[in-house]
Amino acid sequence: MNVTLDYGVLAPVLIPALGAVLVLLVDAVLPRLGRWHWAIAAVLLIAGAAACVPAFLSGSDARRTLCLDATQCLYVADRPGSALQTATLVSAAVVALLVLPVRSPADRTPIASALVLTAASGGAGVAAARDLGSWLVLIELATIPTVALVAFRARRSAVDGALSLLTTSLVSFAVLALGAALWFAATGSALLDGDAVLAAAADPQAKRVLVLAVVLIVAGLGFKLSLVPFHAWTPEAYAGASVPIGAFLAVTSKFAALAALLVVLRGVTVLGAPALQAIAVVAAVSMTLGNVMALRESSALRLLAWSTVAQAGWVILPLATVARGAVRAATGYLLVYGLATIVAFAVVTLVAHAEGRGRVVGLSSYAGLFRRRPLAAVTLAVALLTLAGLPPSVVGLVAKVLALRPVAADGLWWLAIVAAVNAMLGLAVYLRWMLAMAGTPAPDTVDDRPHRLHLALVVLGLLALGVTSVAPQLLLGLAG
Amino acid sequence: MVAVLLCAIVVPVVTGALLITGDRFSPAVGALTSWVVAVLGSVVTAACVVLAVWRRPELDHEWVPAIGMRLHLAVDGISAPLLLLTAALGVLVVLHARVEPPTRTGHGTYLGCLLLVTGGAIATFLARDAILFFLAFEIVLVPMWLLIKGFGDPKHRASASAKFVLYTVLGSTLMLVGILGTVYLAGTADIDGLVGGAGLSTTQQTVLAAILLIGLGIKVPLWPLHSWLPAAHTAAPTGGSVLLAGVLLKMGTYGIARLVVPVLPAGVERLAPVVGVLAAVGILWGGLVCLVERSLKRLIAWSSVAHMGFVVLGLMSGTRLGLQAALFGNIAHGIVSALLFFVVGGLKQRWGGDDLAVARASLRDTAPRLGFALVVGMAALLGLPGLAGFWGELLAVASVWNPDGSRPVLLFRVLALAAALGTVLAAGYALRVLRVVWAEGSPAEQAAAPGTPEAAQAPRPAPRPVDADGYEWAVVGVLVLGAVALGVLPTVLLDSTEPAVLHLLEVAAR
Amino acid sequence: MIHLELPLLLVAVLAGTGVYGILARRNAVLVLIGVELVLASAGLLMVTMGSTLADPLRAGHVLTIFVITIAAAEIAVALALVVAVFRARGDIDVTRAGEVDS
Amino acid sequence: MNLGIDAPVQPSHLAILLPALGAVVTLVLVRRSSRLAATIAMGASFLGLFGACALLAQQVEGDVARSPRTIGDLALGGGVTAPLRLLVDDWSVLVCVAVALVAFVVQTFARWYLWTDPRYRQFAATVGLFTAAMQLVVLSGDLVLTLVGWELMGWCSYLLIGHESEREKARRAAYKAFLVTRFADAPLLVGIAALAVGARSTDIPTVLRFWLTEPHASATTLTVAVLGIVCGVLGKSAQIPFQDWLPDAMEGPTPASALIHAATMVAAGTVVLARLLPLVQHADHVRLLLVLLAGGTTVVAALLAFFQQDLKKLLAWSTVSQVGIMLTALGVLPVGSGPDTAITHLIGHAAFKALLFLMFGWATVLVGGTVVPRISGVVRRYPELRRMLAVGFLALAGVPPLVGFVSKDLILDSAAHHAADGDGPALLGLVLLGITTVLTAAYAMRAWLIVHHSTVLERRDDRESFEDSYSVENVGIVELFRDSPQVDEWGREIPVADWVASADHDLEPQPGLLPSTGLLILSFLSVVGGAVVASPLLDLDWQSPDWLLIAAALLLMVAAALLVRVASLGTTYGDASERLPQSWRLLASRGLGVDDAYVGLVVRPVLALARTVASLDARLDRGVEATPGLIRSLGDRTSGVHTRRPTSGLLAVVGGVLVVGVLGVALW
Repeated sequence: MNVTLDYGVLAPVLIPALGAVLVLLVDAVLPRLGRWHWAIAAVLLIAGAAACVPAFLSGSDARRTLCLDATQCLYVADRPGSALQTATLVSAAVVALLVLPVRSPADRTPIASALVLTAASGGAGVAAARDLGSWLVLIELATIPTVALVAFRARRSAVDGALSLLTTSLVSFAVLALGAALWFAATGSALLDGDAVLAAAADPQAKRVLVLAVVLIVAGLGFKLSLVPFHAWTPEAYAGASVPIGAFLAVTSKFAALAALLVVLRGVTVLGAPALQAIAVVAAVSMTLGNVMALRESSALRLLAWSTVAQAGWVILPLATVARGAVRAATGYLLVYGLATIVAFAVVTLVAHAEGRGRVVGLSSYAGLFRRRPLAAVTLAVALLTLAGLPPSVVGLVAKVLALRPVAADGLWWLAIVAAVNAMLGLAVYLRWMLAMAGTPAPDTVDDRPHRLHLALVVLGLLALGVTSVAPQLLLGLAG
Repeated sequence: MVAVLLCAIVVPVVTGALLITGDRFSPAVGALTSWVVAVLGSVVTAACVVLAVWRRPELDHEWVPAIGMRLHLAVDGISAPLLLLTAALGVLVVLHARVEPPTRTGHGTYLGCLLLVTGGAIATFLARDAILFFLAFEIVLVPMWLLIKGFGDPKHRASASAKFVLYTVLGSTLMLVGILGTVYLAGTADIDGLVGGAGLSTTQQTVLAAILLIGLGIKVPLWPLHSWLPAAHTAAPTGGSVLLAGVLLKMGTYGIARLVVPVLPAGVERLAPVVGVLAAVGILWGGLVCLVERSLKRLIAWSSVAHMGFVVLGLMSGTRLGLQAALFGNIAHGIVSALLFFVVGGLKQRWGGDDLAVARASLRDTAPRLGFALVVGMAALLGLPGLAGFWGELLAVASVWNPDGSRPVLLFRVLALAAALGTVLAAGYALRVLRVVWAEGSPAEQAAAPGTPEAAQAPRPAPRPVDADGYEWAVVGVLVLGAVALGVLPTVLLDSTEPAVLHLLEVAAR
Repeated sequence: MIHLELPLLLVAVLAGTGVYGILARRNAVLVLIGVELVLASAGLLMVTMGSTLADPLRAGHVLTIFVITIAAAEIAVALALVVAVFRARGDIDVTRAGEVDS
Repeated sequence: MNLGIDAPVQPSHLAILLPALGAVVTLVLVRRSSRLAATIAMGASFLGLFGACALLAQQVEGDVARSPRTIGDLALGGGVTAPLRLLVDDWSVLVCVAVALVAFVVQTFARWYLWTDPRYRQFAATVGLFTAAMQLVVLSGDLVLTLVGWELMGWCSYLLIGHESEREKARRAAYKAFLVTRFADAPLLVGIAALAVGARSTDIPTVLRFWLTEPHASATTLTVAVLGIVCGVLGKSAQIPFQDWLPDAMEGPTPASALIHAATMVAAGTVVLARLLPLVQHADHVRLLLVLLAGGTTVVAALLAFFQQDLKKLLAWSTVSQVGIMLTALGVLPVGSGPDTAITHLIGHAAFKALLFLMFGWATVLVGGTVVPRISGVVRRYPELRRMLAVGFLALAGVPPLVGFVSKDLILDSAAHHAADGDGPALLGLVLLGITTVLTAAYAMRAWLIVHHSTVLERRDDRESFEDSYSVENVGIVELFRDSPQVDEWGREIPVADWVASADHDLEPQPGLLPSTGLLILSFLSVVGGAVVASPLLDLDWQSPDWLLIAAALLLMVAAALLVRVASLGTTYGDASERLPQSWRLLASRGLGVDDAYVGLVVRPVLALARTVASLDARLDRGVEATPGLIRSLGDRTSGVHTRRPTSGLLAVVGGVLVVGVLGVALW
């Protein structure tokens, strides 16, 4: 059996993975490098992202390698997959840059940056994995480091959050493993491609097992996407972790999770199956619960967590249908969500770094941000409006259109109406935060200058939101 | 010429954004500078709009293929009057802001929001791509929310602004769902291409029309989805009220005229009786509430509910006459409600409140100009011939009396009767206002007026002349002239919309 | 050729026991053991199916090894965290976590 | 007027536009000066009269533009055409001239009457607009134009009645007048819409042709539409059941009343119905209803007029009665005959009613009011009023050969002819008209006797001493009303002032030259106006009167007048109605309490409904506002599930897997 191997195609996965080793090696050689590990990590992650660029240049052809024969490849990076790979790596790089200025014990820096690299590598890989084995390995590679990253803050709340994350992730992994086993049992193949699925679908008994497998896999991934009811860890982990790691959980992890989900669903859609009602229900419940809980949340980080839950519902909204372009729609929405969320986290990091973490947790402590830090406040407002999907942030609106399009096209009216109601609730959530920013500031304002790198990232984020608002296709076009 | 189309949208939006940014600096850009910039911006916008309406260029460019949205802008007979109205009101509200500046600091933000709303509305009326239409529809939301929330009546603004923005966003998202469904099933997002049902089955059309009508009905507002409107108007600053009534409500009916009536004829046919009844209930409901409403500004807002009912009724009749009536009614109500909100806003600030139960000196003696404007506005509101309001209502009633053959004739005749009764109610409340505000009272009470508790607790930013003068009189005078011109020469407007209406319904019938 | 029923029954029993352990135990380590039981059932299922199917890649067996490896890695992280929790709080009762918010 | 037939501006346009233009110019350009305003208003009014006369000349010569354009076709999408053209024919030209004349006289009189009024400017402008609106209705050849003029008149009447808006009564009367007529206009609106949409045109000749000749035109629709129009006409012309707004409208200044009562507002109903007469004749049930209501109104209003304690109100009720006669006249005509009898009465009525109102305005200036105690004997005291008042009352009573007699006799004649053919409504109309003729003579006689009463001088002096005295208690109530020497506060006798006793009235206000001339013209027309029946413009059979009918009517009128004269003997003010119970008079002056009925049957229920609706809406609003709370409580409830403990998360995961699994397997 010959297996082809193309390092160029594998580079997005290999560079961060090897980069993790490199960071640890560098630490062994130069123990006092400190925060520069993060710079190395960021550079490596960007390099990995750069390796994805050919996927967007070469046209529509999926990039494949590790092929068993002409049709069966274990690594296929198609357009949405490449987009998610790039997004995973870039967002991880941004997280690395956000962490960079933060003071932390020197011995932890290399480990933490290695963990980020590892998780990013897993996230990048899972998007292209086409067999159960590597899929399982890579998805856990993307998950397990996050537990450690959350726990690193070493506060009691962080440990609690990590424990919550850990237990949920373990159980989810167990569910995933069961799902994978059932998949294997149904199809007799460890490949996640359409042929095996078609073969299994022919046999009604095998089909039933296959459906159960798919559903278990969706449930297992629901944890990673923070879908209700697999979401309970989200607020705890966000509130416990340091702010940039929160961004990692909210953005990078989500990219990886959706990539993993798409790999499975892509195989299943060849069935031309009716809409996945389970996904529709989960999406509806996620949106609603996320928004309702966010509405009564008084902590900004928890609010972001609940917002993630609600947005996750929006992300999988198109996947409840069999309409063309559902995959692209979900990917596109997630890209916009990721951009907006990471910009929001960047602003929160900036404020937290300049004024202390205590000033970013409570919503009320944002009072007067518009006067205190107009740039940061405007950026945050635009990011929040992107999440709410309202102009001036056109890109958020376009994302909403993108997500609703397959649903409306498929005639899932009840789901569309639930989504519309949630668009309203979501707006209420984000407006609450914006209102808090508009209030009069508390008198004891600590007004340190923000770190330049943070400021640069925030400006960059605002620019990115602005540019994509004028030309949303720049971002959405990545997904094909 | 195509640049004119883009300029008409980009100039107000960019100017608005700049003004808002200017406010963020410390120290903020001066009030006068902001105002001059805003005036320039709005005048340039108006010039662009006039040029666009005159030369009718068309821009069709790919924008976001991921959602099938094209940057397709054009002007036709249906949108041209609305565009001119919007641009004109844009200039007027900015001019008026000099007379009635925001009650707190933040001139730039206030003016910027006004311009943004104008720009968004212009974009809405220019858009010829269904999804672009939705996008433009949403642009006005946040600035309008800011206007109400930031510059409104402190007593009501929190809940009113939230109600406005949440209600509207629900409506527009529902509209989006409807648009997306239609666009997907029809296979095109081009508004002109959608006309005629695009081969959709009756059931599909009905579902889509229902969703679209609920969505747009919130914006119009259609009874019983109206409850955001009185609150928003009560709380909004004068400029905001004017734009809200004069422009934003029109976007809803424009949407129905563009996206529902010609696009989903079979669906509208099935839903017309229901919507017609709702509209008629709205007419009577609004009229009745106005008879007992004590807040003057709220009363005008309620009258909007009633008057938009006429427009919707016309749209639901399914005839060319009805469509013409609706388009006319739209413009007429835009002018009249803008006029009334300018006047009433000014009165509210002068009085320090707008409770009708408080005795005040009669307007005809103390402030004859404002009194005259109020009389003209109220007369137009009750549909007096010679003023703008008359034609829309007359034609609407006529069209509803003889609706399209597919509508239940008897029901529609009852609706026509209800609408005619609505005009009686309109007379009732319009004259009630005139009786209390314009005619009643004696000069002796004027001296006592500032000492009333209501006046004492309200903020009084700057003393204003008793009667309108300068910019205020100019702004009000222009609208009075507009109302008279449209009332005396309705042919100007009807002639301009007729070809487009004929074309639309002809294509739809094919 | 052995019958499939027995291994499959064992799979079900293992998975059920594991789920029970996950839900009923308050001690974090015991919860971990519950998870391990479910994973074991998944592994067993894969091996069973792999042995009945004529898969040239021997995917069932390979997958099982993968799962076991991942489980090991997870348990390593998990135990490290359990130690951290114990240090922070003095017990490893999962029902009491999150009682105090920082 | 040398205007070609196809010139864009025709005399008909001028007759309409010039008064309106005058109004606009007055409002826009004139700031303070009443003099300038008066010049403009009277000039415009005169030019309007000139235009009307030019139109008359053209019509007589036969080279008139029959249907001049106005603002062009309304583009209504092709389903319905609205050419918006005028329609000039014989009788409309006559009415046009009458309206212009009355308007001009009213303008000149108002200049004198309201000289010191600070709102004279608005008044003059409104009168101008009012005239224009009425001319539009008269000359309209299009239902829409008719409606435009119709509604504008309503509005102008609102402004005129509420002119002295400091007084609550004036405000209420204005409000009531507009609302009552507007209420009646709602069916009119629907009726016009129905007629126009059915005929696919708003052009009146087209509409008539369609409804009369088209075989598939629905008779029910026609009946409903005509019913609506008749309803509107009844409202505007103050007929039962809408009659009560008109007497209240006396709150307006007297020139306004003259305008409203004589030539415009109330007469518009006749004009419109005359235009659409063929349709009314076609809808038989409606015709019966019209005769019943209008005829009933004539009788009731004439009776009420007899009891009024305010002579201006007497005139108001007499207007109601007279307009009823016109409408009845339209109702009793046989199919195919033109409205010329009613039009003749309209023109005659315009002349003598305007004359009477303006004379009462003059009298008001002199004696300060029109209630019986004040105005009693005014003719004795101011003989210059005598002749013209006499002409007015004689014309009103229908004494030959004055104009009132001519027109009323023609109407009776046509009713009798048609009744003889066995037409029910005509018979009914004949009876009611007959009663009215007698009653009219009676109340006209009563009014004349009051103004002619001779004992006025003494009582007037009593009153003056009463008004001049410093403290009322020093003047005994008995002395006040006795022919006793007047005393001051110390009981000393005071001499009667020279100027009060003397017959020299130079100090009394007198209308100027223009208004006096106007009054003269009106009285002249009231006398000889009957000659109009001989004009070629009216198609009337006046040469073969029914002498028996005339004799009978005259006999009855004389009898009634004599009875009134006898009854008035020995009363304080020469008021014949003093013989009748006080309660009747009170009831009559309250218009039979119809106002209470309006309030009780319409206003209160509507307001109650409005309050209900408002509270319902408040409830709806509360419902909407409760949503956030609902969502919050939902959140609170779900937050109970989120204990922040890992175990609850695990439970949710397992539960979720179960739910999702079941859903997935069951629904796939």
